[in-house]
Amino acid sequence: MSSLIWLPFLPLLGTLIPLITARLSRTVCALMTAALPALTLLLVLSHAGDIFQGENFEAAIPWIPSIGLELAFRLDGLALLFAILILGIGLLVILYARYYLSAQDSIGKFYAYLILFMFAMLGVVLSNNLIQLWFFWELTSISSFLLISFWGHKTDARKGARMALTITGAGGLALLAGLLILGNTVGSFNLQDILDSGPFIKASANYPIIVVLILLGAFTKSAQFPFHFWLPNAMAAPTPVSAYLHSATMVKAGIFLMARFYPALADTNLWFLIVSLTGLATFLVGAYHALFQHDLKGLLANSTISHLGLITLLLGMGTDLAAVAAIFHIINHAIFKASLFMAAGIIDHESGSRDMRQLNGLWKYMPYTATLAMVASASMAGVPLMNGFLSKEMFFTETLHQASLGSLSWFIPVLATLGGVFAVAYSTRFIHDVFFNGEPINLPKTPHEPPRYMRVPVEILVALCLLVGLFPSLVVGDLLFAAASATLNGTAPDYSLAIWHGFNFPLLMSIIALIGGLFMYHNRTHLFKFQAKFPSSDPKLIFEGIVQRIAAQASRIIAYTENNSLQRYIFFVLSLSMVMTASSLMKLNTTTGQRPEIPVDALSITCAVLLCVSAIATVIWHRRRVIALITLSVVGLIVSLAFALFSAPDLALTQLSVEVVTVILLILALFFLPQKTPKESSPQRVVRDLGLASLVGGVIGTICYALMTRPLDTISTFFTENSKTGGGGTNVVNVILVDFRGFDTLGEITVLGIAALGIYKLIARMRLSMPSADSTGRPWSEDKHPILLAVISQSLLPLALLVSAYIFLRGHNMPGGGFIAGLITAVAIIQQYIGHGVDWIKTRLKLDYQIMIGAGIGVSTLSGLGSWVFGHTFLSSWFDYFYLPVIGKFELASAMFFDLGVYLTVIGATMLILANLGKLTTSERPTLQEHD
Amino acid sequence: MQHLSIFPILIPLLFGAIMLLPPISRDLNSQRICSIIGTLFLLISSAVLLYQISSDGVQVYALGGWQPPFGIALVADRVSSLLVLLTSFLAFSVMLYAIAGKDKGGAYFHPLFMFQIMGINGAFLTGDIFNLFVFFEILLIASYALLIHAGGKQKTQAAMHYVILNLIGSSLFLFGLGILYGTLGTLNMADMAIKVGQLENGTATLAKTGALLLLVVFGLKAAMLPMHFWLPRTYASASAPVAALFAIMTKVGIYSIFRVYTVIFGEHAGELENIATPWLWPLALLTISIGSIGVLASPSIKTLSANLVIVSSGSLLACAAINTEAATSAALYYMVHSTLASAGLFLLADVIARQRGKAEDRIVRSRPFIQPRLLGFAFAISALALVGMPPLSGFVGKIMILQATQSSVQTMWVWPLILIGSLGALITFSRAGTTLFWRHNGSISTDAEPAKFTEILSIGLLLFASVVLVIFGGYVSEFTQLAADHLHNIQSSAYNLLPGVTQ
Amino acid sequence: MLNITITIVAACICIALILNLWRLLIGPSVSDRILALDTMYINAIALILLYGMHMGSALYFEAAVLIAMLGFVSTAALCKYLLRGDIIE
Amino acid sequence: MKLFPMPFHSLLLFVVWLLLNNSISAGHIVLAVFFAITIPLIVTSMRDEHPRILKPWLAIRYVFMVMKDIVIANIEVALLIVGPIKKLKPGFVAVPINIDSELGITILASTVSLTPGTVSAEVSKDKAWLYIHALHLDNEEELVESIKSRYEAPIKEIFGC
Amino acid sequence: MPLYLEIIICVSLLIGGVFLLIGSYGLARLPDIYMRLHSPTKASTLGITGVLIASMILQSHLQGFLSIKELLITLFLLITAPVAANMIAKTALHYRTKPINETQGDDLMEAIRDRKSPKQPPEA
Amino acid sequence: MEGMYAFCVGLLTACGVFLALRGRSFSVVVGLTLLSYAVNLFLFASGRLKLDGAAVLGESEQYSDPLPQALVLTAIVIGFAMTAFAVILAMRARADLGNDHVDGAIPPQHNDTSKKSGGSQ
Ligand code: NA
Ligand code: NA
Repeated sequence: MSSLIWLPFLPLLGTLIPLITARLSRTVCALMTAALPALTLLLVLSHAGDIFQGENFEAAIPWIPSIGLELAFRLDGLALLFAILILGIGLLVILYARYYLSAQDSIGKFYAYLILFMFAMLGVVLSNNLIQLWFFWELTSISSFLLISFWGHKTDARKGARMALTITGAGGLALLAGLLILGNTVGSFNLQDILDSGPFIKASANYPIIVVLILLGAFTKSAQFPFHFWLPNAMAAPTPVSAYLHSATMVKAGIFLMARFYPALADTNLWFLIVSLTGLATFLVGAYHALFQHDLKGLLANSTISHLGLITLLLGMGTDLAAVAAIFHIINHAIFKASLFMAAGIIDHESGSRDMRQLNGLWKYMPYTATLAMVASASMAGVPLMNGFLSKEMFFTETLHQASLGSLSWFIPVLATLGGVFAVAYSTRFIHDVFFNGEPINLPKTPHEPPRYMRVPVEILVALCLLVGLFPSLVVGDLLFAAASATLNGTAPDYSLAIWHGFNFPLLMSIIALIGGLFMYHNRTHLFKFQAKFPSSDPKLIFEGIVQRIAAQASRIIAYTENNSLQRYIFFVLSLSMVMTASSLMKLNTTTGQRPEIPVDALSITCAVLLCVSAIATVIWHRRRVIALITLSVVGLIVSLAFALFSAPDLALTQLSVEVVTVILLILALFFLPQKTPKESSPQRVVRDLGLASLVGGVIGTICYALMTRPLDTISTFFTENSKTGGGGTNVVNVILVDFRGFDTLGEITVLGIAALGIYKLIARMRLSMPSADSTGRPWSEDKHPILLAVISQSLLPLALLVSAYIFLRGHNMPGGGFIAGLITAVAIIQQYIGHGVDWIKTRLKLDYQIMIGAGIGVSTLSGLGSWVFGHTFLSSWFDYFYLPVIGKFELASAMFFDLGVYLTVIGATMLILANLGKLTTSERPTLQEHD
Repeated sequence: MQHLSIFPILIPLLFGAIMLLPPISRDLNSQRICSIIGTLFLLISSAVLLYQISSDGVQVYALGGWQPPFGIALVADRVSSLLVLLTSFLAFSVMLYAIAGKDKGGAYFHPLFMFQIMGINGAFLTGDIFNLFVFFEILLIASYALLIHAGGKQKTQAAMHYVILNLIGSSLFLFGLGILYGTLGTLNMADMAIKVGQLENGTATLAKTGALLLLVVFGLKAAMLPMHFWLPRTYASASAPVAALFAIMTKVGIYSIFRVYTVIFGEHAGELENIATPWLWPLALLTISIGSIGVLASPSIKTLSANLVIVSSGSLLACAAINTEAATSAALYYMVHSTLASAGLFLLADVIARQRGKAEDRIVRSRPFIQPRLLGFAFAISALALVGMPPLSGFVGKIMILQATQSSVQTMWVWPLILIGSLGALITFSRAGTTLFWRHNGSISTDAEPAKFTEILSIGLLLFASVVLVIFGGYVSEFTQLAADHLHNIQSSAYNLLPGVTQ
Repeated sequence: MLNITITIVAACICIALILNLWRLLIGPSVSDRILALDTMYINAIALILLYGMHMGSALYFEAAVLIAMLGFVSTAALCKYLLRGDIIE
Repeated sequence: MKLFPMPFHSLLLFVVWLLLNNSISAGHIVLAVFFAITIPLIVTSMRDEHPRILKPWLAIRYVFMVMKDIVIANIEVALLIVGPIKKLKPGFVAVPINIDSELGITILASTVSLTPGTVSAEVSKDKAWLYIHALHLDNEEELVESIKSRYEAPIKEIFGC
Repeated sequence: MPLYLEIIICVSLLIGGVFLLIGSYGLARLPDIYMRLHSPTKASTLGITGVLIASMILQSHLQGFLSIKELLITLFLLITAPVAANMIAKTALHYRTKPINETQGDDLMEAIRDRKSPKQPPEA
Repeated sequence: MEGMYAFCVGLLTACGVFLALRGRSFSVVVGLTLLSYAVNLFLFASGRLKLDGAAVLGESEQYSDPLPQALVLTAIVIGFAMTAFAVILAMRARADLGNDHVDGAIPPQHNDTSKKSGGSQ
């Protein structure tokens, strides 16, 4: 039945209507807004007949199978009941809100939120899929947050909304967990499957956790003790919201959930203990608190809590009749509580206050409203002939019938009666304290009757209170039966909706409640004094306090861990890596492998000594920066020698040229950084760092040794075999670089280019003060450009360029290549900068280094793209031998163009960095006169 | 088209290079046009690639015509092409934001942006582990340069930590690579997967140390505890489009973990089977925890988003630790979702900051907004997405992760952490939202700038993606499921990726 | 004979390098250390040439050229730093 | 623009290229010519004006003389170093010079550094004095005189300045 | 290899090695920076030339044709060594590094440092 | 030889790490440079050591593994780019933050903190 799919979405379509029509008159807006819910209600009702016959409607389309989510709806008795409540009361609230909201309030926004909520709520009750149920469940939390915080400029509204969202959100997460476990246990997320596997679920080991998690969801939503405190604080919402959410719909979602899963989860001891006792506690706590509220809505909110507890208690009992009673009370409570909230809203609206200490004797000003309120209130108190009486009577009956607590079972009816006493007392207070009890005190407005149509919703609801109270079977009999049957996943038991069952215990309990309640109200001053002895605690403040304390604690943890100390961060990274590697390295039995080792000779020992001593010297002298640089250069030199020694001439060349540029960069930096490093590491810190450093060094050294002494079979023979034939070069390393793995090289020059761009950005806005003296406080020499250096630098340039051309051209066959050539050229140009300075160069050398980078990367890429023309993949190389008269045979290869790109990029990048760095200081620098 | 799988790398590279050349390099407007065209091309080609992959299967692109394992090969499979498409979409959306003005304040924004994309796409596509290192470095160096874009003390300071930590990371990466090459003798990941199963005793132990070093490196990129410290400051201080682009950077680390530890050191690795799991598991959980604590402690929206990135990293690492098809599928979905959602929030935070005067994006009372409804709506949407509440994509990802846990031990740890983490995010977002949008003093700030059209479009695109991910969640999760299946079975079919060797 | 000579000369250069290191370590002035480094470059050139002779290979010549060229740049830059602080001004 | 702005350099480059490649094949001669032309063209803008070599033969003779001196100087210095240090009498000497061009001064200073026991330490601002340090200074005037006659005079003659 | 060639190579190598050693020995032994400057600039230059000549001859022999590219290194060193020495001397003077007491003309040092003519009295 | 080589690599690593753990940017950069030397040597060694085996066809009889050499070349270049960036960033940090501490602020003197932490331990 596909129309069912559309059922909840009809109101959703309607969320836009109020936003669009809000600019028209408020009445038009309200009417237009009401149209779709009304249509939906009609659609729902059109199915009522069939459902009363025992039929269920289901429809589903697949959505996200991997999480068990299906778009699945079901319309059965329980869903029907709730749908009618949601849509019916929703329509009344739309009408009511039209008058309640002031001109400043954005009615369009309000209706939009309201309809959104209606959609979410319909989704919950119509769901036939667990995940989908949760989906809509969470939507109700969100939309109710928006509604509660409708007056967001008020602190109470913000805090109340946040609290509601937090509590219900937390419950929602628990619910999700519960539903997922439930679904996984049953193997299906289809609701019907779940309902049909009740015995299986109850027998499963997961049952307790499922029950607890799902109930957490239900209890938080339905404001059950001890999560009840959010509800009174949600009263910061506009009253139509309270009338809707906090009487008939959202708070009933938890109840709905328990009813929905009743066949699957209920009727076990665990269920009874948790649900009934929670319900009972909630029932009493709510009733007790209701009496002491001075705020009208506060009273109603607590009374709602109490009634929700009552329903929960019924659902917990696990008997079929109790379930029927619960369903019946859901209906009745929705009707009388919605009307009471609306009445309270009218009083607030027309008198400007909700404080019962100010509100007195309103009967004189608004007798009609007072009458309506009195009827509804009587229903809340459980006065005979009202609907509330009927279900309360059933409740008392059920409390008498249960025996799960064994010999302590008598507790329940006694406490139920006590709750009834309180209910009568606070209902009486609602009437007497507001409409009688003397004259109003300091009301902001003179009270009067509300506009005609604002009263209509109340009238309808109050009429229903009476109608249901007088003709229960006629008015709600079918609906109740269908809903109860659906709840029980079968057929509801026989029950009687008669007004009069004769004199019996439940009636006695009602009478005790009535008399006791009136008595209690009469002597309320004593009770109030008693209550005043307890320190009043605002749950809102406590809640905010807890949240803030959590946040503060979190901040403290974060401040402690993220203490912005790089040293610590590095320490962690290295420690972690050492813990990981060292732990697995310990399983290595022998470090030495089978591969024969090369004998040691004096030359290599000398190099090793040089390397080690200068490395250690670098560490020891790291605070004397220039000297550290000199020793660092030695290390670099020896590393290059090592590469040369172990048959890697290309590496030696590269390392040498990179080394020089690095040192030049470091020297440049040295000038702008402080000239000295203070001694600031504590001895403990030094020891700690030395420990870690030795560990890292030891581990790396060990691994290195273990690797080198083990034989290895690599893919490299392929490269030596194909270097000449496939790549056209005899220098295998270079052929790998520009051909076999040219893509790496393309990436590498890109890195270099990007680094240059990044450095340019760093330099662009750098404002550095230049030191006027060196580390010893000595003023700098006045000789900017020593003659010899200047002249010799010039002479070296052409030679250096020639060498770089040489290195470039031979690269493919002999050690060399574009990168080294580029660095040599760059160093030669740098030498000119050192010898002559920036100004001198600026007028003589007009190279745009940025273009060189772009062109270099471009040339390399294009040389790779060329192969596409021939249908080969990117970077496929091409080479051939040509013959020219006079010159003879020579080779041309695409790799050369690739290398040319490398060459250009390297020069561009290096020069972009160094030349710009040089420009930093071309302006005048402070001079210090020497004092001796 | 045969070259399609290299387009996601070449397009940004060429566009980046072109933007360094005159006349485009001289004019910001033409760079903007160039960037938009470039990212649009990228988006289209990535989408076509994804389509092609899902109909024709894996594409191996042998660069230079050298068959793997000898040459470098790009491997475009469902996983990589999905992430490339994600990157491309992110790039396009973020670029829309950037061209509204955030690309000013420093040179080379556009080329750097392109190079960054190139690095990310390359890292996703490459099938060669050393090439992965190269692309890591490309994306890192580009991110360094982008991080300091528009200048400022915080940026410099954050960059200092970020750069140095990553330099250490790169060193460890090379150590790890050296060990792996020194034991396996090859660099192609499929080839490594084959060879790793043949290792014995000492050599296997050595290879393990290399693999674990790589785990540290990837963990550092992925902000795995205790290496996450750099992230909040770095992301919070970066300029908005950069931070939004960074949303995918941690995912590169995660992706590499998935690649390396399911493909190479996965179920068929003999002695080295699933070596990462014992480490990943506790660290992932701790990462979720510290991220959630960070979320609760966040003083500003940008920090909040940054901490959410940590949480998502933790969740993804947990998936990697679970190491099943379902978990990988969940991770892929979650990756797409969290990248887009957090990118959206980073951008939104910038718009918010610009309208609130001195309060910027801090969660304190401030002047009212010029565009309260628009921003409020966008904020609510991104909050829902990031908290993981319906109706936005976060909840799907979250449920997929929860459903992916296998044993009761896993469930016992992951579920509470993820759910409590969500609650923390919910609390923080509700505090932030109510404070930002409802607690006002004074009048609208005089220097407040309204969000420009392309900025709104950009944020809108990113957030709308979240909706699309839910509406078409069935298709997406089916795709991620297939992708995950493929990833977990590469090792057994590695020879298919190696035309250069015979079995 | 050649091999023995090469060994002797290599020993000479090794001792020379150690002596350079000695000077580099004890200084006392920075100029001394720079001088030591510069001398080390020269010895390194000799060492590389010698190694090439030993191996009978011409592949190492370029490394020697590069040290000759670049070592000077490095020395000059260090001295310039000591004199002027700023080497590219 | 002249084809050979720096003829001496062009020649040098031509020779060095062939030297580097150890080849006088046609291909390399073409390349050598190519570089001998292009590199000076590139570099010429990066040069200050320097005096031309007016007497090339004298220059060649000078080079050989210096080379001979270098060998002698080295042996002398080596003996001084190995010998008893206490006997060394180092000293600073100011040599008055009379060369206008910077190139000339540089060549003189370099020569001085390369030859007998002397190192050029500094050139005075007014370029009238070359300060040298001698490892073993027996007779100051003699040293100054020998530098002036043996090196400065030919340099002045070669460059005509 | 013909014996005469081998002898020439060995001799020049030995000369080179000895001079390199002496150069470095002087560097380590001589008492002040100004004196130390002499030894690498001279002895080492000759030493390296010896090695280069040996290398030239040997490589020419091995390659089968005249290989004199080592001359390039000599050229570089001859050009750069004096400048390097000059620069180092300048730094030593700049830092007012003390020469040994026996040094003659050390009254010139201030003038040298400030690049003045020797007759000018130093400024106050 | 392998043992000595490995020792040198380990020592360089240790020195690099120690310096990288210092507080001033210059020391850290020097440390990273040392570390990158170690890394390059290590990576190079993964192809095993070989004397007289330059991977130039026709120049030797047995070739050393050319692949790690190519990798090291790439690593050197990338390392250079990264170091350069770090150096300039250090300068920029000095310019922006007024000091050269890697954390952008000079931590309070150790004497104070040690007393405090000493008390709490
Ligand atoms: Na009253
Ligand atoms: Na400068």
